[in-house]
Amino acid sequence: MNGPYFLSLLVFSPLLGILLLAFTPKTQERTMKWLGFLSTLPSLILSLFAFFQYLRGYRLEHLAEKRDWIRFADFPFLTESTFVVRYELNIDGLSLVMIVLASLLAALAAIASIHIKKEWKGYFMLFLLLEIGMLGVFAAGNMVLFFIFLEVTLVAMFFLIGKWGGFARERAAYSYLLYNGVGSAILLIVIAVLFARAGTSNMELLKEMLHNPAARAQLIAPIPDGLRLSLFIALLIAFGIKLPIVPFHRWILRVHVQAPPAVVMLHAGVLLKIGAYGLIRFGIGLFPDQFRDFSFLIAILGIVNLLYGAFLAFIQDDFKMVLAYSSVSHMGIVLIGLGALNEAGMQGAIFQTVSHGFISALLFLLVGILYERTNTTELDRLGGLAKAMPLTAGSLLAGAMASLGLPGMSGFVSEFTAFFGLFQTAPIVAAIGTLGIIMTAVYLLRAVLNMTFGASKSGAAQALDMSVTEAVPVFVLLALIIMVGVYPRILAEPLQAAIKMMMNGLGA
Amino acid sequence: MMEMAWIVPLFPLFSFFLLLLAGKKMKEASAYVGMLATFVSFLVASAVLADRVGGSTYKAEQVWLAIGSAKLTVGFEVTALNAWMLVIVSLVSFLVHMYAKGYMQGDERFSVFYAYLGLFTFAMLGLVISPNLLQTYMFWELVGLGSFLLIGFYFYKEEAKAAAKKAFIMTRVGDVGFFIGMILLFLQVGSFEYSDIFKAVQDGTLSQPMVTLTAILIFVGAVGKSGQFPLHTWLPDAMEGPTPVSALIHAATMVAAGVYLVAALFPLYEASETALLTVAVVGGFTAIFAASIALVQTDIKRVLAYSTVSQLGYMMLALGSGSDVAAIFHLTTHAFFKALLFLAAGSVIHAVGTQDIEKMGGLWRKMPLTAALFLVGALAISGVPLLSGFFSKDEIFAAAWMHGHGVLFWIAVVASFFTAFYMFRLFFLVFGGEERHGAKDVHESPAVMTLPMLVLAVLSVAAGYIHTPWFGTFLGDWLTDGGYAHEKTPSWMMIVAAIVSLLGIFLAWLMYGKRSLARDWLSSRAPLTYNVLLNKYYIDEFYAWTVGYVANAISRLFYYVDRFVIEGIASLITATVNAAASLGSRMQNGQVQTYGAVTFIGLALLVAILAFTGGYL
Amino acid sequence: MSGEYLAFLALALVAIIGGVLMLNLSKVVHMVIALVFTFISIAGLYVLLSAEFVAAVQVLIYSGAITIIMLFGIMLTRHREEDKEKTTTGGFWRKALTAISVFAFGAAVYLGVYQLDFGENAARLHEKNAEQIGTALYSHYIIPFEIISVILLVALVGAIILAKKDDGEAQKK
Amino acid sequence: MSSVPLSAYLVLALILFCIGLYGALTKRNIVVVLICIELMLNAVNINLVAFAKYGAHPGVAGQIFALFTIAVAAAEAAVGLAVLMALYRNRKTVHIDEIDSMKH
Repeated sequence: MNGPYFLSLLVFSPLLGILLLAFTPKTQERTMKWLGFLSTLPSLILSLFAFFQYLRGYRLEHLAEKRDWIRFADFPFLTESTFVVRYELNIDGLSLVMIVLASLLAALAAIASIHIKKEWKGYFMLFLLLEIGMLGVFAAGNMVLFFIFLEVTLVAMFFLIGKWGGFARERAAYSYLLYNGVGSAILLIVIAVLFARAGTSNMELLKEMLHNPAARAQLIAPIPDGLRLSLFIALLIAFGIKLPIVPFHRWILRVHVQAPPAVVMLHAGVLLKIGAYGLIRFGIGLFPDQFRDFSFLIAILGIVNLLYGAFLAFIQDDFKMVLAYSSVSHMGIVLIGLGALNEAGMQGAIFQTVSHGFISALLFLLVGILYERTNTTELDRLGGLAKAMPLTAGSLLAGAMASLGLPGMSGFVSEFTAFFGLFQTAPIVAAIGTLGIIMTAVYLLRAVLNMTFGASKSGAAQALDMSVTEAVPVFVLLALIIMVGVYPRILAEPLQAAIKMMMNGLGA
Repeated sequence: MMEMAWIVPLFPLFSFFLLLLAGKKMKEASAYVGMLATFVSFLVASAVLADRVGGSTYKAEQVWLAIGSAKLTVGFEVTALNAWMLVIVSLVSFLVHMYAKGYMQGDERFSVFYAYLGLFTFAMLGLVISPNLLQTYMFWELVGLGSFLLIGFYFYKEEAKAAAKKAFIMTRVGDVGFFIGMILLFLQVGSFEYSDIFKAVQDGTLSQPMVTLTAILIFVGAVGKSGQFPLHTWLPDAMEGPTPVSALIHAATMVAAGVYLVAALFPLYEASETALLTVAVVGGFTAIFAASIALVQTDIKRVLAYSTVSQLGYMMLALGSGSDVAAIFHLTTHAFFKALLFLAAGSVIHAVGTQDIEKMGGLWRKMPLTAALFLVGALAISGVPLLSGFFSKDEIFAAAWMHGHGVLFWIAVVASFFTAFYMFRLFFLVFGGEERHGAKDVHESPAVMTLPMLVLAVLSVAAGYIHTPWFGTFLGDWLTDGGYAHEKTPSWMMIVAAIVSLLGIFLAWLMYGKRSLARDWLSSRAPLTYNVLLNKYYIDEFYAWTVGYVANAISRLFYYVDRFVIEGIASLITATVNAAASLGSRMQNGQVQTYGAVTFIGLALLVAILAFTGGYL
Repeated sequence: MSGEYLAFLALALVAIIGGVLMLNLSKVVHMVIALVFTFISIAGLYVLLSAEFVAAVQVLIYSGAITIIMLFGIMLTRHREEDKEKTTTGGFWRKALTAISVFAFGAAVYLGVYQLDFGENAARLHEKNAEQIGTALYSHYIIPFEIISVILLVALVGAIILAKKDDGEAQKK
Repeated sequence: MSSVPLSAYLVLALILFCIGLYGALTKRNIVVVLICIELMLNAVNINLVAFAKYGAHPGVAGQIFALFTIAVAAAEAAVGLAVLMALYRNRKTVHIDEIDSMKH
């Protein structure tokens, strides 16, 4: 645990799987599926180990790694650490939670990948690459490294969508690449400006330099308020595309519909969360003053997301589209929590990222199982699934219930805490937002009941219920959702320190 | 025993999990699991009640979630009200479990049914021992889930699907009110605990407008769950569920949760005259409104459903009139006789295979026991003297009168007349007259079904005597810790009540028993009124045309915004890039000199900029 | 005004006039001839700059060899109806834009160089100039020198191969 | 001792370079374009030789580089002309704007 390579091992352990896969013959389907799944396990075990050690009081600072990597300038008048990009990994409670989420969902998505029909070799290699990217994003200790890992996920996702997706997969993949490419470009500009002016991209140091008057002297060039404001807005847009915030949400629809369900599990479950994570880490971490000024706007954006997604989900004909808009809607709750600008809101936002990770992964897992059997996810063509596939239908219903915030499941805790936070700062806005709670129930029940209840429709009548392999991830996810819902402290406690620090930054 | 009260809800929960996992294999044995679980719950609950009678309130809790400095707790509390509700819920639940064994015999999802019942019972028991609003809210929603699952039990029926969806969504609308009210209260008081809230109300920490606002918001939740106007439409539709479910959830327990909630928060309501008045008006209006619809319905369960709505209106009226004791009293008696009526109706449906009362008749001879039990229930609900309904209703009349709600009092009296009339209309149509159900072999239900009905019948008769002006107001004294001062009601009131209910019965007998009055008296004379009543005042249609239409319109609007405006802007950007690209490719004319010129112009520009901005130092 | 100044001014004037004429004459052969003046005056300038050897090479290679090659090139291609055709490419705008940017470039560079003076003067450069060059070339710059010779060889071979008629083509004709 | 200043040579080179550049970018005849390029190379040579005498580190290196440039220019002229011949044989033209087969 206290080895200096713990985090590197955690992040790069899927690399072993990629190597092994490279030497596996193309035709050995079973071997490759097993390899793909098994390669996700080391990071899962390591992250769970770290998680429970942390719960028992282990200090995560001991895990930090730091090595010189790229030195941009070597002037005698600059200090040793200026204009150096280090390979540095470190985590706190927040990133630990996200890492556990990512490694867990990766393992489950690997199981769900049994439905992949072709070119398993390339698929699993990219899949594991995607996992490295996701883990790296959350473990990165500086912005450059963060960006590099972010781009790794982008590339891996692009190919995963473009090659293994549905009928319109190329368009979806390009859509994904374009939107996220623009987002990344904006992010890169922000990183470049900060790096050029501060001489470092380490998040901790940056935070110090931006806020501590004593450390401000270390800046290479001053960062005036106007520039800070523009940097913050740029960050908001960059992560707003990833999250997505409403006008930038069109790409996620295509990705949700076209990408293979196992990949969407990771996409909706983890990749969207990078937006939230980035907003918290950089938006609040580096620019708390600007964030405070914008908090009301962010809350409004959250409400817009929530309602807009909900109303649109209400009239979709395809269950995948319903879920896509539901993702938009649920990310609104993250924004609501962040916009609340208090501990409750912050906690709600983080809870929502985790909870939505579980729930959307569960729902897409089920979509994958359904699609495998019925070849459609259109609401009009499905019906009465509860008869032929009671387990699947029941899990679908349970997933919908979790998603609409039924107490005892994780969705409620996050929804409640986020709204609880917003009611403290902006009661009227929050009251409007509660309309979203009703609409969520309306659209989810409409969609799920259409599929599971009613008379059996053709195609669904003879479908077999889920197999044991498929059931395992379903029940693991359900168990996690209920566990967080019943005993939220398991999530709240690791986050406490991180939230407190952020609130200190916000001056609240 | 009181510190063990938390264990009461766990038995049904255990039954739920057990049946969910192993129900397929247990088949009929599932019933025994469920029955055993609820019976043990009932025993423990009784012990808790016995303990509470002599003791004082017990409360235990622990931190559930810390949000900053605020600590949210979960736990349990045994107050007089809670202990009382525990017993009622577990008792009715046990009886329904028993009854369902006969009723659901042969259903292929038998064990699932029992699992759901277990879940519901767990949630309901959890609800009544919650010490704070948050926990109440959580169980409140879980109760809704149980109700939803059971209404949709016959999932392959389109009606069941629609009803389940409607039930969930309509109650959710109310829940949002509860949600907001709860959070607002916390922000003012700093705690979800009932005791802290009451303290704040007494201290005046809570400003008067805030009290009114939160009280009314929470009442919205109660309106949703208890099927009060205007959120009542789900409750009659909920009758799509199996009949035992209607008895347990949509008559005796869950729908009473709204009443329970208001009663549990009663000090809050007492502090605001406006909130009380709102509760009273909504209750009174619902009472007569639903009763009038029940007059003309032809589905046996729907009649009972509207009757439930109406009776819940009575309870709300009682609360609004400042008498929580009367409300709880009526809740208790209503739980017994309405459960009885539903079970009896279920017995009839089970035998005849239809719910249409036009197709029934003369069952008195075929099912004497069921008929007799139904009669007891009908007499009790009609408020015939000496049965439980008489006493509890009388208490409500008194409360309304003494609180100065003259109009509401008379409305309640008229509703009482309606109640007697529609109940006996039902009775005479179903059990009297000649047989109309064709050749189907109709026989009495098995003992496993009649036994619970018998118990309920006894309770329907006897429950009234725990709180009467004649023998003593035991319930009231106990619920208020001896501080109950029975208001001296005018003696004419009791007589009026008795006469009104007897009049209703008499009229029903004239119309449907003796047939000296034409049955189509109303439909022929006032077809408009009749149609309005038959179509439930067109409330459903109204919602479909307003709320449904608006929601759809907004969705469509957003759809077009999404499809054309946002996507349009995105396309515009890509089109611009494309245009720029094709312009650029036309510049690609293959002429080396052009390339050179462009390159050089660019260089010159850069050099010039550098030079003229002082780039040479 | 020393003699050196006068010489510089005269040579520079001739060079520039040669260049301008080159731009404005209409016959290609005249253009080449105009440029020969420029080359020769540049050789004169080299002498002023104490680079006698370079000046000699300039006369030999530019005024001699390259000019001759160019004339051969002109002779071997067809240039009959030149007088009627336009001699420049592109439209008015492109030419104007090019001219403007050439001026801008010139001005910008002029800003940089018009006062440039390092104050140094290699006084000994003219003493045994060829010997100095030879010594440096065969000692310090020997490798570039060899590489240059290879380049010349490659250019020789390449030019022959390029200019030779294709076999297939020759047979067809 | 007053001699011709460095900047005079540089300005002269600049003018010649500009003339060559303008010609290279606008002339239609490939031969003329080649000649213009030679002129630009010459302008550079003037600079080199001038710096050899008046530069920051005066010395014979500048002249040697001028020689190298001349050598390369000679090679370039030869190859360029060879290319011109080949082109002319195939396309029957020496006009640069008619040679655009590299179009997109």
